[in-house]
Amino acid sequence: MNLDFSDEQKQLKDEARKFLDNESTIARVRSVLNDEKKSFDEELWKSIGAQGWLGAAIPEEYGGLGLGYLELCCIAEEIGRAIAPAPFASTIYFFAEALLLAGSDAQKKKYLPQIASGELIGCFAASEAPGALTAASIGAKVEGEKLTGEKLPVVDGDIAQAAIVLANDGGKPTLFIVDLSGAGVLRETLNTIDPTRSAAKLTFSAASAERLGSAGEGVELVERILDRAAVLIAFEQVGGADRCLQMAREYALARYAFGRQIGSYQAIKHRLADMYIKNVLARSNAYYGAWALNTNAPELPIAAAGARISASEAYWYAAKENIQTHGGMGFTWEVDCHLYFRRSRQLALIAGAPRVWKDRLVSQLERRNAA
Amino acid sequence: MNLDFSDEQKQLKDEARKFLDNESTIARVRSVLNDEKKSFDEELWKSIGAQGWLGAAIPEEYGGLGLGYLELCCIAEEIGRAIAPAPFASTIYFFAEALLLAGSDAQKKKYLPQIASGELIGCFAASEAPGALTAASIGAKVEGEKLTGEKLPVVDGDIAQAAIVLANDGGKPTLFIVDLSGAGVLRETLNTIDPTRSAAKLTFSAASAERLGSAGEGVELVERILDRAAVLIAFEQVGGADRCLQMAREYALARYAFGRQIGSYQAIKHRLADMYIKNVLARSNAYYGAWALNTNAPELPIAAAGARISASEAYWYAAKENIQTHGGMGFTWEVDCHLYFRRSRQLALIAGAPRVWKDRLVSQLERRNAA
Amino acid sequence: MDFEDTPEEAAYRLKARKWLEENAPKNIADSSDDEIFDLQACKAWQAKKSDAGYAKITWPKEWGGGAGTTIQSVIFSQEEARAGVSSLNRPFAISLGISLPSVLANVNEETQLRFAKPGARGEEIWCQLFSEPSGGSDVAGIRTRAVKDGDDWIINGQKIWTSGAHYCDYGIIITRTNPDVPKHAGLTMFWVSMKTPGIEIRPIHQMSGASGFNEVFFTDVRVNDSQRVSEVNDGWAASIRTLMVERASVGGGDTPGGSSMNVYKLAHELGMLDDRALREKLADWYATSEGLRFTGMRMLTALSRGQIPGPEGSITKIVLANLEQDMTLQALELQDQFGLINDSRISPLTALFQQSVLGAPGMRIAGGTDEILRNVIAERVLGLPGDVRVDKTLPFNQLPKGV
Amino acid sequence: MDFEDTPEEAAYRLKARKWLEENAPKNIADSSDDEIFDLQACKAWQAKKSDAGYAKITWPKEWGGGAGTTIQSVIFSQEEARAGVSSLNRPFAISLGISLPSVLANVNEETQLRFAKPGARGEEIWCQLFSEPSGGSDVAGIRTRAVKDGDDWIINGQKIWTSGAHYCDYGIIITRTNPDVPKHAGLTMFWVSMKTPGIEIRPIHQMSGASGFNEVFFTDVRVNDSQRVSEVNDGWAASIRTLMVERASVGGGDTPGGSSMNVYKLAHELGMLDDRALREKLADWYATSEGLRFTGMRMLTALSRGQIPGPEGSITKIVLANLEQDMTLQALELQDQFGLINDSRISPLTALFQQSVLGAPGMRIAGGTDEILRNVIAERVLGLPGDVRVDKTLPFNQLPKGV
Repeated sequence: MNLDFSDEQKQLKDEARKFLDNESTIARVRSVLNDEKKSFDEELWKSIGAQGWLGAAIPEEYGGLGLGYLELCCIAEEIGRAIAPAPFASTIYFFAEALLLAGSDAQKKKYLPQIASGELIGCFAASEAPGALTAASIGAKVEGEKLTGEKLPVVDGDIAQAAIVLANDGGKPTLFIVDLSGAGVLRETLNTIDPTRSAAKLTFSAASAERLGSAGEGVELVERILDRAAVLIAFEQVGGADRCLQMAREYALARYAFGRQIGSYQAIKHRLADMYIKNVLARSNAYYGAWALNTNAPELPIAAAGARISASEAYWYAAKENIQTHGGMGFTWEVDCHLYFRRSRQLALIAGAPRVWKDRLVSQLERRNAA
Repeated sequence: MNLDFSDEQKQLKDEARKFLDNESTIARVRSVLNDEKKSFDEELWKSIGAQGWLGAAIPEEYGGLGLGYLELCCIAEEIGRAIAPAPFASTIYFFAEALLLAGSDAQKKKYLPQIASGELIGCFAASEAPGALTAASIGAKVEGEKLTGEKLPVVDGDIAQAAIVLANDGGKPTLFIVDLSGAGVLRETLNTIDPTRSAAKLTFSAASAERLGSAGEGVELVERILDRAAVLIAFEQVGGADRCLQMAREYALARYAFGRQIGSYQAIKHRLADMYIKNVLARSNAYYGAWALNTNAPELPIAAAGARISASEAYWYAAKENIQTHGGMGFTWEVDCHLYFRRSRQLALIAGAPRVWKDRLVSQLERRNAA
Repeated sequence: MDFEDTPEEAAYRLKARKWLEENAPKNIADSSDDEIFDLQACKAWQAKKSDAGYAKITWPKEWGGGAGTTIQSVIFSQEEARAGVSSLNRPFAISLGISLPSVLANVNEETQLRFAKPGARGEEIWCQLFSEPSGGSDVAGIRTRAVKDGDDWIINGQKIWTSGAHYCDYGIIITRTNPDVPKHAGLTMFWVSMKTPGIEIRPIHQMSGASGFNEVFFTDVRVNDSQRVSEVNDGWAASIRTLMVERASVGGGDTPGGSSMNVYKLAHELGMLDDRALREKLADWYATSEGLRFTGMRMLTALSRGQIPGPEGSITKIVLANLEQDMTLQALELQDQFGLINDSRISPLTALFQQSVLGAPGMRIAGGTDEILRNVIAERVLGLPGDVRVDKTLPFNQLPKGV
Repeated sequence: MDFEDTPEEAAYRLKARKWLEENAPKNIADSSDDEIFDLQACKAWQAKKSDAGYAKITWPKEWGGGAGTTIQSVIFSQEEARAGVSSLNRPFAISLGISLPSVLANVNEETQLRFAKPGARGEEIWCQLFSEPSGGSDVAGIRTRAVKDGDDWIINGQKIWTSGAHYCDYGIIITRTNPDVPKHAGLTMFWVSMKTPGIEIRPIHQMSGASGFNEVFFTDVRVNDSQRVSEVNDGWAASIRTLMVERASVGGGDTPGGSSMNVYKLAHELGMLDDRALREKLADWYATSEGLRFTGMRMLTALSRGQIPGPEGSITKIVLANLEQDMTLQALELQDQFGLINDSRISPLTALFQQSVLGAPGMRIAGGTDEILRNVIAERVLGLPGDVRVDKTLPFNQLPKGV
């Protein structure tokens, strides 16, 4: 039995934490929060690139470190704990994963080294409206390699150089790579619940689009990308939830009411115990997801759904009860609780809401039981 | 604004409580629990009849007191608080209500005075299997006034003299009155989660059946009967939930741990506060149901659903957390907590599970919003 | 049982409705934001109501009130809502609901006459200066000091969570006048003009973007002993009365289903009403909202019968706040990725719930946290024993203190 | 990461599997009821395992153990489950898991040698006599007295929640030997033969119908001072070690989804798997069950690496018990009126969940209540301060007492 990270991986995680403690400070997060024009922290992004993290799971032949997904999970947890204001998920979990899954060798050679080196920010543009993606629900279409249509919300769509876009090609949902600096691309930054992570509406008018994978394979590829992203996001969520528990614990020890530490009251301590319980469950499910992602196991869809459901629940509970534990100060702008609360919503929604994943999980159980 | 019982009604309730404190003692409840052959307490049933309660909402012309439904709600709450081991619900909320709703004058004259006087125990036999009632799902059928088929579970089916039965008449769901002492009726007592309230499987083989209401009206009548019964059962649930809170409170005051009353610990006191909150919500919803039942208001379906959902939730929470508050003794046979726990399940299931009522409620909202 | 007025109530309602039809301003800008109002318009309307006996209806005429009953006051509020002018009451909610009643209950007749009428007429608005950063739920943990100086007292310290401090004329403040005795024993209450030198007001920026609360700093603020509202060192008893007023509420929405129907409408618009998972939740929310509404009606019934309402109203805020948090979470989820977007041009429905999801955490805290409210229900309603208290006997300045 | 054995573990597993194939009894009656077993068959199997080093694998050979590691013990359990003979361990679970280890950890070598081997072989079974009616969660609130009488002690009092007392040969008991000092300071531990005159055993009838727990009454029960397991008045430290064993667990089901898949099967059979309300709940239950299973695997990973598992296992029981209560509630509801029926002939699926719904309340209490477990997590894992204690300084006989 070996359901844990290796000593080397744990060391990587410790280093990542220390690095982000210094580089992704709350002051930096707030500089993005408070500046409407700022969509991410460019300096942080550069320093993350300099660490080599962007290429952690990219094979060496495409300019990455080729470490593997377990290492990427370790980094993701720390990114989440630090609520880093950077397009890590969009570029790595979505854009790079899409290329690794479906890209031709030429496409991988073109884009992956740019990602690994930090030159390219990528994004993922599948959504147009709430609800399931089907040929009928997708309005965007490509004709003669020209893309027309709208996509929103596209996380990091306002800062990315390139996007993976889902569009109909002759009525068949297909993925495309689109250069966002090219002609026919209009970007509009959106206000979202988490201003420390940007999102945009992208409008394409005959923008050049390069097919990724086969025609008609688009929806299936999106599902597979989401499975992979869900595991990595679960680690970000676990990191964030852990940080909330830590904050609540520190405050419960430092704050006094009626002459006692508030952490000595059962109302507080039992809530923190419940946070701990949910966080342990989420972490254990995330570890299983990491194994499935790393081995590309057939169990990946079930493992990803379990990890996402469990981590979303844990982060929601930890984020809201961290505020509650902080009392009046908890819901002010100046105290940091709301930053995690916002991020918990952002992460729970960007790859599809938990309610959708619950359905996916049971569908997978039905498939397994039918087999 | 007048959403409360009158002083006279409150006085009736007080008297009912005192009466049941003496007549429906826990010893009596346990005598039914512990005796497999005993389906109800006959002496209690007789004394309830002698109080005139069975005819509370039956018009005087049919031998009742003609008081009205608000008075019946007051009695129901006390029946529920006392977890009375008697076929009150089956006979009054279901059998009598079915007759009042759909009976011909002759039918009312034949049965209602027998009910009011306590001579007749009635029951209601609609269910055959889990799930919605439709012409296709109903196996029982009547041909030439002869009923054939199975019904289960039928609450009080083993002790009732007559049943209201839902069966297909030429393929159309229709209600019938069946004399259970007649030929072609086989009764089998079932083990249930609450042995203080009996249930049976009824098998009919060409039993004589008298039509109640019009042919094809059966399912609609069942729904209307359920709406009315749901309000009255909600009062039983509110009474039971209140009793659980009272028990938990008394124990929390009397029991010491670590040198303090356990009621001084937030884990206990906040749970009891939550019980109180749910009980208040349930009571308020039940009052609205009482108004709608009493005035036969068009809001009755929504009011009944709200009352049933709220009261089922309150009783479940109060019953299970009453056990938890009692600690180790709480889950023993000798302490009374489990009697209320059992009854909470019985009442939540006999008129359709809360999940079904939640659906009904939203369907009613859709109907209202479409109008 | 019914939902009708008594004949007397019906007559009062008719009279009020008629008066409102003739006098109420039309086309009030309807903002759902409690912080948005036109102060001068509000004051003008309040004065007009006072002249007609409709401002602070339960107060005597000589105080600018209406010499009426609580139920009349409720009826008038309902009619104001019907006439679309409820938002004009916003600046006076705390002034007339909490602060001024606390003052008037504790001062002599001369002072009562000085302050009651201008308050009722909206000419003078009062704020409440109770909470402190280090206090929180432990309201008696007051650190703001008042030190005697001849006939005056000098106040130094900081108050927090003061609604409307920036437009208020007066405030009621609780201070520590003796730190050498246990904490409930060394408190004194004063009234203070918000224009007094040494008072500085800073708005608090909330996570929801709202900023109706303020911090109020006191630096050598001088008040005369005649401004003392309680006996020296006996301010706690007076403040307890105020807190009881604040924490009680006759509540629940006025429309069937309350805000659960907003989620219903969202689901309808999204074509998701067939989702049984949502239907079960909607039914729960609807039943809970209705439970609160009918609980409010039961309280009104007691008032209508001339009785004192029971303790059931104590459940309102905790239920509402948690319901709101649960509903808004699900409302965002229903919209999947679109739930992210906080932009009413692109997704008006989302933006509505986005605001609520950011506001709900504060609802669970402001005006009594969930935990304090459960304590109150358990102790005052159910009669359970209080927690072990280490702070009732030690002198205040010897109590352990944290952040 | 993987789920594989190390080469050493694989070799051990292979050997164990082979031994079980050759030696394990076939066709053990498979009852899901923990209280049903054939005591003689269990004892025979236990002795056979001991001879082969598979009984109490972590104990030394001279104690009848296997001189092995904890991970080997886990592997053997897995193989026993695979071979279908796990139920044969039932009578020894507490004896070898809690009672006897507590005794052996506190006695001299001679006594160790006297008791270890017969215990490991299942020839002598031990029960635990700790809980008392007035104690409950407050385990140290022991009222059973032991009074010195020459070389003997005379025990009077009542114990409760003793599993298997009726078939046990020995018990470990904690008694109060000095009521004039604070309660943790006056306790002493003994071992006692269950055949000693003055011991009376009465089964406790539970609401679920089960009766595996007993009350054990002590009337002038005489034990020799040589049966003392702790120093006089120093029994609390020894008992704490026992409780820690009892409350920890390496748990979670062994199959994906655990008992959530029973509800899945029920819904499948009822044709209700399309119900999205159920699907959301199923997904939550499945993810929670899996979270526990993987938490257990993380604990095993630590053991496999020769490390001490972290505190994560402390979440297992509270999560399982509440999950069970929630699932069984919903499972009954799914069946509508049929959920009432507790009759396996008519409704086999219902009867299964009926039993569980009646058993779940006990799961939340037995072996540490939800509340105590949350305290333990908060205080021991998160390092939060304990509650204010009024019982640590007062002499035991001056503490307020209730029912």
